[in-house]
Formats: sequence, C-alpha cells, structure tokens
Amino acid sequence: MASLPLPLLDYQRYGRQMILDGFGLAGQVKLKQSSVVVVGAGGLGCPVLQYLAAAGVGTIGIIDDDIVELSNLQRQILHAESSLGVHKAESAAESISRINSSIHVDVIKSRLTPQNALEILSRYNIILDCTDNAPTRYLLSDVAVVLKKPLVSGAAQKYEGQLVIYSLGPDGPCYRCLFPKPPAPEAAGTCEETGILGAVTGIVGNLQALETIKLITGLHEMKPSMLLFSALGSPPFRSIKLRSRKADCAACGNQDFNLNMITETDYVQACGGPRPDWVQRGL
Amino acid sequence: MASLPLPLLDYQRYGRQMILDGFGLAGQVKLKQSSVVVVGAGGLGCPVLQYLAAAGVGTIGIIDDDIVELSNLQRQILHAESSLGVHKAESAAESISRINSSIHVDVIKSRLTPQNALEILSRYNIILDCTDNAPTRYLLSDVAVVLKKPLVSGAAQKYEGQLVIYSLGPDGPCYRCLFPKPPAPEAAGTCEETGILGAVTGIVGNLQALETIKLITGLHEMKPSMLLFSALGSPPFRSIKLRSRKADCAACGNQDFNLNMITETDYVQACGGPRPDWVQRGL
Amino acid sequence: MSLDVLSLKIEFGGGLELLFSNQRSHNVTIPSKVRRDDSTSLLPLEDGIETKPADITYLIHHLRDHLLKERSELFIENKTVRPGILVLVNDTDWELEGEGDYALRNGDEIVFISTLHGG
Amino acid sequence: MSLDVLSLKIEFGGGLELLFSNQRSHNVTIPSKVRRDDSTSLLPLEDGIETKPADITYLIHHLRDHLLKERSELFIENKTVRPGILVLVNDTDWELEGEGDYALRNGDEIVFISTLHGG
Ligand SMILES: [Zn+2]
Ligand SMILES: [Zn+2]
Repeated sequence: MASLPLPLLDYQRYGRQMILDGFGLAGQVKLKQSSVVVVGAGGLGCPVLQYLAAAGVGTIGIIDDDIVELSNLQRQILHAESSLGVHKAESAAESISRINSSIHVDVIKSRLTPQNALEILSRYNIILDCTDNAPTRYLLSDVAVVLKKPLVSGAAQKYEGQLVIYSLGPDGPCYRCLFPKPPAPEAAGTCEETGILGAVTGIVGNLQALETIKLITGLHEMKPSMLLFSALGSPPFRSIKLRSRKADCAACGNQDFNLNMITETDYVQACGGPRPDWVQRGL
Repeated sequence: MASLPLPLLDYQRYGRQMILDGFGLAGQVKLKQSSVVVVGAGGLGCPVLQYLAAAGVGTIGIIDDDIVELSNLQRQILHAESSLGVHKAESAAESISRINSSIHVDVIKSRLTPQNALEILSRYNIILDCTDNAPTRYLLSDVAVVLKKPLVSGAAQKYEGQLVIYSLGPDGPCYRCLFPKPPAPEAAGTCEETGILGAVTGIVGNLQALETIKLITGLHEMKPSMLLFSALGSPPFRSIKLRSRKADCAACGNQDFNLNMITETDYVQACGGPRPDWVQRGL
Repeated sequence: MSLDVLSLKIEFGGGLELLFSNQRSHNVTIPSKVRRDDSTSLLPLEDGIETKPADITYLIHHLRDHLLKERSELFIENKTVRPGILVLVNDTDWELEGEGDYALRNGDEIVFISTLHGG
Repeated sequence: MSLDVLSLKIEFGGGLELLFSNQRSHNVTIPSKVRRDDSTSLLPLEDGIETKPADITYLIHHLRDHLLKERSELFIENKTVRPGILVLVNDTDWELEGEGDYALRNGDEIVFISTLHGG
C-alpha cells in the first residue's frame, strides 16, 4: 500500500491553504521538507516564527543569545511574562511548539559571528534577517552571497518598516549592492536605543513570513523589490523596483568572495562600535 | 505625594513606544483607559488581540461562540494544540493574559445577534470587525452607526485582504454607503468554505491593531480610505481614497436609523442563508 | 479628446479575476466615442446613431461582451456592477468621480474589486 | 524641456525627515538649468558659466543649501548622499536611472530613504 505524502491529519490541519490556487498538496509537501533559519527572536522574529510554524515549515532554526526582558513584551509576542529571564530562542521555540508540535525546531543560543555563521546557516534553505543592528545585517548578507541562499530581510524602527529579499535568484542584489559602505554609527541611529511600535514589527514580520512561504512554494515572482512601510504615511506602503546585482559589488560581484574574506572583514568597525551585537537583542 | 499616571513598571514595559514622537506618556495613558471589542477570535482576531494586549489597551472584549478546531491552527495563532475543543474566546483570552496580565479581558461566548449586539458593543470605545461573513459585517456596521463608534474592519480571503475604518469621524462612510445591497450568496463566495493563507490574515490583523492604536492615541489622519492587499500582487498594496458618508445611505444617511430598525432588518435574508453564522467561525 | 481609441489598464480583485480568465491585470482598448445605449458592437458608428464619450457604464458592458468568460450575472446587474463590487478610478472610489458617468481618459486605471467577507 | 523651473515632490523616510523640519513630504521648485559645479546660488546664470540640466546631484546640493535644517553630514558626503541612503526616482531605485546624473523632469517624485537596522 502506497503511503500518503502527508500524514492524514495534515490534510485537515493545512486544508485551508492546500485548497488555494497554486498551493495545493505540492506546496504543503514543499513547506514540510523545507528548512528556514530565523536570526533574531525579537520584534520581527516572533511573528515570523509564529506564521512559519503554523503554516507547517518542517524545520525551523531560531538564533538568539539574548534573554527576555520586560521591555520586550510590548512587541515580542511569543514571549510571555512567565518567560522573563529565559533565553529568547528557548521561549520562542516553546511557544511555536504549542502551535505545532510536528515541526522540528533548532534552538541556537550562541552568538552569530563571522567564525560560526557560515557553518550554522548552511544547514538551512532560506535565511531570515530579523536582527536589530547593521553589523549583523552585513554579515548575514555576506553569508547569503557565499551560500547562494535567499535572505529575507526585515527592518523596523519607530513607525517605519522595510522589506527586501537579498540574493534573490541569480540576479538579485545583495545588501552591499544597495549599501556598499556601512553608515557611520551616528547616522544609523540604530546602535542606540530607538522607539518602535509593536504592530509595525508585526506587519513587517508577517510580510517576511509570507515572502518566505512564497519562495518555498514557488509562488514568488522573483523580481528584486523593496517594500517601504510607514505607519503614519499616506499611502502607508510603497513598492520600489530595485537594481540587479552590481558587477562591482565587493561581495556578490566578486567571484573570489569567500568564507575567509568574511572572517577578515572588520564587521566591528563597520558599525563603529567596539563590541557589536552579533546577536539580535530584539530591539 | 502625587501618584504616577502609570505604575512604575509600565514605564519599563512600554518605554519603547512611549519614546515615540507623538505617542509619549499621554498615548500610553490613553491606551490604558481605552476599551476595544474584537468580534471574532479567528484568523484576523488573533493577531489583533496579540498586539492590542502587548501595547497595553486597558480593556479588551473578545466575542466568539466557536470552538478551536485543528483546521484553525494554520492561522489562528493564539490557539494551541492543547486548546482544541476549547471556546476560542477563552483560549484567546488566556493567551493574551500570558503576554499581559495587567489588562482586563471580557470573554463573551455568546452569539452576536441583532438583539444583543447594541447592548454588548456599547460598552466599548472602538469595535473591530474580525468576522468571516457578510450578515455579521452588516450588523456590525449598523451598530457602529447607531453608537457613533469607529469600526475597524478587516477581511481576508485566499491571497487577499481589505481594510477600512467605517464610521470614521463625522463624515466617514459606513459599510452600507459602499455596499448598499448585500451580494447574493453565490456571488460572495463567503458563506461557503474558501481557502486562506495564514500570513494574509496576520498582515490584515496587524494593520487593524495598528489603526486601532492610531485612533486611540490620536495619531490617525482621519481620512476615509481603503487598503487593498494582494499577497501575489505587484505592488502588493493599494490605498484607495473613499467617498464621504452618503446622504441617501439607508443607515448613516437616515436620521431616524435606530436600534429597532436594526432588529427588524432581516440579516438572515441578507446573505441568503437560512442560518447565518452570527458569530465568526474564524474562517 | 482627439484620440479615436482609449487604452485602459483594467484590474480585477477579490475573486472577480476568476470571471476573467483568472487574470488580474488586463490592457483594454475601447473607442473614445461609443453608442449611447451602451451596446458594444465594433461596427462603425453610422449617421443618426446617438453617441457619448466612453464612460464607465460603457466599459462595464464592453468588459462583459468582450472579456468576460463566464457567468455575467456575477459582474453586471441593471446596467451597473452587481452589489458587492467597488469600482476604483486611478485609486479613487468611483463615487467621487461620477460613478458610471465618469468619462474615461486614455491611460486610466480602472479597478473592479469584490468585497471580501472572510476573516 | 521648455520650462524654466521644475516642480518636484520630495519625500524623506527612515529618519531622514528629522533633518528636514521633521516633515516627510516637501514640494520643491528648482531651475531646469543649473550650474555645472552644483552651486545653488539663486542669482541669474551669467554668460560663460557652465551649465547642465538639473540632475539629482544638483538636487542633493539644493536640498542641503535650501531645505536642510541641521547636520548636513548626515545627508551629503562627497557630492552624493551619505552611505546608508537610497534614492528613489518615481518608485524606482536611482541606480536604474543613472544615479546622480538622472536629468530631473517636471513632476518627478524623488524619495530619500535611510536604511533601517532595527527589528
Ligand atoms: Zn552585492
Ligand atoms: Zn452609510
């Protein structure tokens, strides 16, 4: 007797998305077989993890070395009051396992560094940037270039959000194509504490989850674009057509760009700080 | 000694939003003093409740008479596997209390009907339509007109979402201004089962939470508009400038429109079904 | 308006695209001067036929006759769109633009969107 | 281009608006022909002065000299925008439009957006 491609109960659990045009059983099987790593279990990572787990992504890695603090609860909705003091990666893993116990979750509580990033991230099909600082954003982009994996990158600050998939297909730009030089730290306003509205991280995180599901199921249009969001803007969303990969990009334009060059790059200097937050503090 | 407008720990918990331009301590106090009712604890209601609770809305009503089923878990992210068989309103209340135990939550497990809607909804400042059927949408709009309260209305189906605030300010249109006649049920494709992607409900629900927070804190521009979302569209979002209230609207254009007329209106016939789902089954 | 034809961008959403080859975006060309009775015959306008500048009411008939694939009652009713459909003219509610009487201009984008009820 | 001046819609985002009176949207009018050295004096162009059609490089200087309220080093660096700022021409990445050399047209919408790092 031939076995079903999915457990019988999965047809019931995921039926409402499996009946969608262009999704189907094939889409659900792809989700189950895919592996995704979410870097940062903070404001962006929480909604991302929630919807990836609910949709049935088979393997999810969660990287965060930070612990849950009271000031996080205003937006990091996988962490409860009872999780204060617990590692975010653990708290998030427990929350998404409550939604869906059938998915495999890797909890990674170590700091992502130029030394370990390539090895850790190589285990996954898609990388999600849910971090909160420029050095890690450059590091993730460089790793995605080397691994030739798409990087679904979200950012949120104050009332605004931004979303780009870097290294999308053979021609999509990397982060360095758009921003070759890191901004000076005083210009970034990001190594310091800034305000953030929870629902803004929620919207960007949900959009990251959606783009990831589109990539896995083959529903994505695969054209490089940037989505800008401003909670107080009118209109609130703006879609931007982006350049292709740049031939003179220090990362993706360089045939010889490799692991060693990443390790040698001074990501610390990149943000100007003496001790960068390699791992996402969940802004 | 004068008492603080907020408990001391609240400054820590909500600090990241209180430091935002135009938000401040005043915004946080307004959130704490406000009451919001979420009709439907399904695909839209779950993310809405999560972010309203996290942001510190003081009183939240949850109306849903349905129970959690396996097919809900793909998108209704406040319900866990352990909640199967539990009332959605209860399950959702428990989940948001884990995030924020300081808010007051009303659990309403009765069906919303033309007979009880006015009494129940009158207790709250803002009404959120997170339902899944046309009759309840007309009922909520009519009640919002009578009560002169804004109705933050979200809808999601397949890969698409829509967002409007009805009865916004003195001139904003109601649902009947835009759609005077209910569609025939075969045209609506909504009394039947349709597919839905979880992240789409997440995005619309998050936007509903955001609009609600903007209304409460005074950050809203107060211009009637509709936001259209298509997960596969390019661009994915479209903002529409909407008409003002219509002088000949059967509801908001009628000075005499009142409670009794609502009760008399045949909402059942409106959707063509013999037994409408007054309460949201969390599509 | 000196053009003989108008080129329009038409978009369908909220499930309406299912009636139009399951395709959301269409480019449609219509005459700039049309029969006042909204009939959409492509034959030349003869002397004595009453005409008007092409408006949205005409466009609705044109789409029904030349683009719609099935079940016209899910799109048109009593010479206008059926209840539950909102029409947008260049991202503005058509009610602000004169509804069916809005005189179309070359390059206009007209969106037909069905209201969603799910959640 | 026969106009003497160009009317542009300028928008700032990602925190850049803080440098411009904390206002996201601005309407800006600039000459259609400007000094090749990007100096933004409003005095008439005399004979012998080298000129060029107004481009984005000129606009950046114009905004610095006539709209910026503080800390120009957070907006301009080496005759272009500082690292971390993306420029959009009518919702398209300026790199696809020739970057600073893009010749501005009346009615263009130019957006300056600072990349966000938070999460
Ligand atoms: Zn590159
Ligand atoms: Zn009305």
